[in-house]
Amino acid sequence: MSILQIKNLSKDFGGLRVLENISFSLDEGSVVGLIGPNGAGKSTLVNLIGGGDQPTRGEIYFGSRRLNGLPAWRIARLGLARTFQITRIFSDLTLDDNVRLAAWTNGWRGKNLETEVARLIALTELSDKTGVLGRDLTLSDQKRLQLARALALKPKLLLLDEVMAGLNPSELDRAIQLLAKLRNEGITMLVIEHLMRVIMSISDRVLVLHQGTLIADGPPAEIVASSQVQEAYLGRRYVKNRGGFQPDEPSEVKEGT
Amino acid sequence: MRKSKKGMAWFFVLAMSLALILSGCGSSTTAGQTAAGNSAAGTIKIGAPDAATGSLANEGKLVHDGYTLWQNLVNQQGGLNVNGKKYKVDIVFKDDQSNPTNSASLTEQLYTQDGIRLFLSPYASPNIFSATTVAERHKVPMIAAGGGAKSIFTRGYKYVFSSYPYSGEYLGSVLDLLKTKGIKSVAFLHADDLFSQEADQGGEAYAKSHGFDVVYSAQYPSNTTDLTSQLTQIAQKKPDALIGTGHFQEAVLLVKESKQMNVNFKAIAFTVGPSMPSFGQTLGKDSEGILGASLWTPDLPYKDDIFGTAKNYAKLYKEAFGVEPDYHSAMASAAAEMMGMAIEKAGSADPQKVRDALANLGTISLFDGTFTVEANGSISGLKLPVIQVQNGQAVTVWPGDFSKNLKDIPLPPWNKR
Amino acid sequence: MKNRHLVFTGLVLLIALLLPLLTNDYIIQVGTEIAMYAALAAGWNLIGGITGYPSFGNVTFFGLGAILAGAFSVNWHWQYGLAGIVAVLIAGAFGFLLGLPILRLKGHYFSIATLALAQATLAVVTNVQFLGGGRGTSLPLIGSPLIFYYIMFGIAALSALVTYLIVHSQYGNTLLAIKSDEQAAQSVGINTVLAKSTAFALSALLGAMVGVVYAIWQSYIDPPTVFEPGITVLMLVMTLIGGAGTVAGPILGAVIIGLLTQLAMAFSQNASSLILGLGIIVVVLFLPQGILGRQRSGKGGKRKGKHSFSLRG
Amino acid sequence: MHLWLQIILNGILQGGILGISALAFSLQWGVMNLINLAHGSFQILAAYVAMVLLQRLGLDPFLAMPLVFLIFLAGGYLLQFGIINRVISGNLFMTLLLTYGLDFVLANFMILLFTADYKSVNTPYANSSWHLLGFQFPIVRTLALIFLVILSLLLWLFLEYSRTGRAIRATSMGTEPARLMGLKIPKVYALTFGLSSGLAAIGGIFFGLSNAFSPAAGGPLTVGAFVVTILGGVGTSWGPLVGGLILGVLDAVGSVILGPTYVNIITFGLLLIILILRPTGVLGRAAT
Repeated sequence: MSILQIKNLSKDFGGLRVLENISFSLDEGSVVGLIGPNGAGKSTLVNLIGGGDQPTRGEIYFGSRRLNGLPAWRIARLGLARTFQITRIFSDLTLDDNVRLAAWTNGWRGKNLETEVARLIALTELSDKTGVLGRDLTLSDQKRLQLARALALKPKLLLLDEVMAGLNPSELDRAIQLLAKLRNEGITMLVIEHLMRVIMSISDRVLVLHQGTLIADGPPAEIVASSQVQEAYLGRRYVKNRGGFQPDEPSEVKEGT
Repeated sequence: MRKSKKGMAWFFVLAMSLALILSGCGSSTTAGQTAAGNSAAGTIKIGAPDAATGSLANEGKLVHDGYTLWQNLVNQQGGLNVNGKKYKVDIVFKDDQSNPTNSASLTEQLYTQDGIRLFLSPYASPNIFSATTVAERHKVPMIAAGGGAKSIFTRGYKYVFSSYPYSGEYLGSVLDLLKTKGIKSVAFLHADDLFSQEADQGGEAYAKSHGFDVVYSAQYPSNTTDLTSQLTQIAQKKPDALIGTGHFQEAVLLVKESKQMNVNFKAIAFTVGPSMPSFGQTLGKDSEGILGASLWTPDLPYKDDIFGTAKNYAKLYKEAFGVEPDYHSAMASAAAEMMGMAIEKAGSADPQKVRDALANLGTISLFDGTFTVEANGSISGLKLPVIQVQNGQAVTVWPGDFSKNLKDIPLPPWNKR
Repeated sequence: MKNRHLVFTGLVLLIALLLPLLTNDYIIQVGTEIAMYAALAAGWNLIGGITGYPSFGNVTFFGLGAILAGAFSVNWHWQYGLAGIVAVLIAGAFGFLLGLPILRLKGHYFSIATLALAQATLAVVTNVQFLGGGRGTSLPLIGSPLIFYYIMFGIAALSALVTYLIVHSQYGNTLLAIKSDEQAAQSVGINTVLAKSTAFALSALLGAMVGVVYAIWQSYIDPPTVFEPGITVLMLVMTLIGGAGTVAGPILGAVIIGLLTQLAMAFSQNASSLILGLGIIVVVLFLPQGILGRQRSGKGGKRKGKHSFSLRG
Repeated sequence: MHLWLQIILNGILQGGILGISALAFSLQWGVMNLINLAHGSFQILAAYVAMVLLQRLGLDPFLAMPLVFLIFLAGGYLLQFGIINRVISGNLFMTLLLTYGLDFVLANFMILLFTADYKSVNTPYANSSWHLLGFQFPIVRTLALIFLVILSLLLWLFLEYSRTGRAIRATSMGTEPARLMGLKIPKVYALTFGLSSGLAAIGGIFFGLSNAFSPAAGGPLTVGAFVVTILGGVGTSWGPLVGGLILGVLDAVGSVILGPTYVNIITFGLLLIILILRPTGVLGRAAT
């Protein structure tokens, strides 16, 4: 049973085609990795699904609901939550108010609200940062805060755009465990990640985006073996550096800004 | 850092409040003493909230100087004679920054803080409206010098008086003059503010009832910077005369653009502009022959005890301020003079008595003419002169015999000048 | 902390309520003006300070309140109170409906759209005789200075209360979230359009309320005066000096600017405007966060990939 | 027919005056994201300077133009370097507030210096016009349009091809990339403000030649520059020309069809509609 269906999706910015005829669907409860070199269109794709931008052509279905033309906040309320590659947190609110606002907006009230906020903050290991203003959080805290905030939406589908970049190895392990736990709760996830170790260990399936087109779609092992993928993307870098990409790799410039 | 900043702010607020309240309370005691006669120290104080800055600073200055000239002369002559005793006058000015709300609050400040009970108005009708409201609430007289809007006097106020005729009467003399010169068709252009609308409507009604053909009439937004298209349109109708009712800069604009567009008229007249010295300076020879509705000129054959003749007024004014007076200053001096007359007549500076005296002035003659103070505080009967710019100077060309000074009507076309 | 605030609020209320007993009409007049600007600044603070939309046209609602109340009461002979209520409601609805398209604009573009809104409204008023045209509307002289002081003071207190309730609610956090990052706010399910337009409408309601009272207090409505862009600028200056986004900031700002203006006018005939201008420059250079505003923290102020302009449009 | 052609021509020529007044404003906004509320008062000050040079030294305004340009360039540079740069990277409100304070100071300073009296830059040709093909071409307005075209072209060439111009353009894309390119942003900003102050001065001289002015006349000029800049598109060299022409012609035609009293409704209504439908203006970069 598919929870998300993308049909023939294309996106132009001015004269530039960023996404070309993308089609795929996500099964409920699955974890799918989305990889591709910088500028391949990954963040644009997530942005289109999340309603941050409208596709030039093609359709997006969430369950049976067509998402085209819906404002982002409506899509979020349907249970489709996302994080941003370049973190976007509410810098004038404290960490817990960030989470609380998201939970409150999505129907949590009173005692339940406080319990849920506390649970999410504990889950993302941010308990010692409550009361800190958003603008004063470190980048890795901001990344986790985005995740907590997204989870406050009680999502059916999570779009995670590089939530692990910048984490140290032990943080990384715990983050992977957290994703596994979320998966056990039945949340479907589309994960954009540069760290191949993460993608390989948590994904049921991997999509590869290259220059705006989907060039491969299959189980992780198959993808790693695919010569087309190696050539387009992995060949140059993964092979050279089997441990994964350097965490300090500069984040790609977000398309369309 | 934050703490000290906050502390400083509160200290600052506290200090300012104290300063204000202390000055307010301090003088309110003197106000108590002086309320009866307003003349404790042998001086009668008169308040004037008037623009020194902002968009009305120009006219505000003229009014300021008009008031000041009267004050200086009266004091030179020993002061006002109140029941045989001489009192100096002291006009207390406050800058309302051309803002009507400030006009009101400064009137209040002058009333309460400075204990002042007699007032001369700020310039411009909106400012007069709000300042007179405060005066009326406190039942103290205010004489308006700078706005002739009829609606100022139709509110049923008992403490508002004026030295200005209604705005709607400004153009009567101009049209009378044009009639004698065989002008038949007229185009009207006016700004959208209160004064200009009333003056224009009065003028158009007068024109129609006196056999003129009004071929064009339009209202433009105040401060417009382009009227070429209106002039192009007017040129199609070939009117004999153009009458503009607006502000100084718009009068200048209309002359400049008439010439640029080569739109010729037998006569051009404005309500505001030609009477001011800067009109001739600004336009040079293009201002020659242009007519201006005026309320006063130095040539008028009127006189009184304080200023002497109108000509003498001009001389005194020039000595004091270095420039020729225009009617704004003269009418302000006249307003101040009315106040002085009323105080002497009442034999007191008590606001109620002065108010009653003002209401009962009846028909009086001052250096600006003979007029009657009406029951609603406005005046009637003033014979309005018309001026013409000749060699950059305003020359009186109306009423009566002055018409022999009239030159160049019909005006030569722009390319023959 | 809470108690201290309560005591402080009580003290301010007490002083303001008792002020007329201790002083004279002039102080009451100044107090009325300060209360008026405090309410206007608090209204501006809702959209400008808390939501982060730099409105340059809030005077539109002040003007509309005054013009409509005047028009209804003079032309249709409505009781002024009724005319005022209807005027306030219309201005609120106007704010909400115009907010829908205008609040899609950001930064300077929003500023200019609101400035244009004020100018366009003035232009319409000038051309509609029912609304007073260019001549304005005269109202009967009723009430006493004391009554207007208490009414203006009541509106100022109401706007402070509204601000307090908003700031301490999830709705206030919603607006702060929109100020921080609108796309992120949408991503957690916030209907930003509705939230912003509501804030704009509240701002409009407060502005119009002040306008209604101002009109009858002054007893004459001059259209260019009640749509004067400088009034919006004063709201902005007062809020920023006091501290944008705070409850007490706009009030403190109104008190400081109000007192400063009066003192400048009282002590200097020609230079009062100059002093005000220099004062503004000094505040901008040395007090950029306002008196009660949060200090900009050193950490996290510059993040990679982000402009150093916090509100770049 | 001739009437309408002349009216459209009037609009086009008024567009020149409007556009030349907006040139500086648009540049400041486009490059520094700075809305200069003192823009109008800068222009009025330039008009006064031109007037003084004419009256005291008999220097024709057009001959004085390079001198006035340089004076304002230097003044603008120092003002930006000394004061505006201190707040420009902060909150957007603060720059607005600062320029508002500057406007207040400038306007009142001019009252002290020149009195509140109306003045104009009065040359023999200020009110004259050329008569060509049966149409009237007022000299000052026609020259304003020609100057506007030339200045737009020069500005475009400067920004496109000179080293400094490219630095300014890079800065307009955002301070971060410019910093990465090794540009000294405060200097670039000071230069931009200086350059635009010079341009504002030229606009001010044209205004002084075509209208009477007083120290309080700056406000409407700033508002006019707002409208033209938005119509043409922020930060494009040709935007002021296009915006000026659109506004000039629309106002001229609209004021004849509907009456001049509706000009402000047309102007600000149009501004609102453009902002809502196409906030980047006619020539602006496509919406983000």
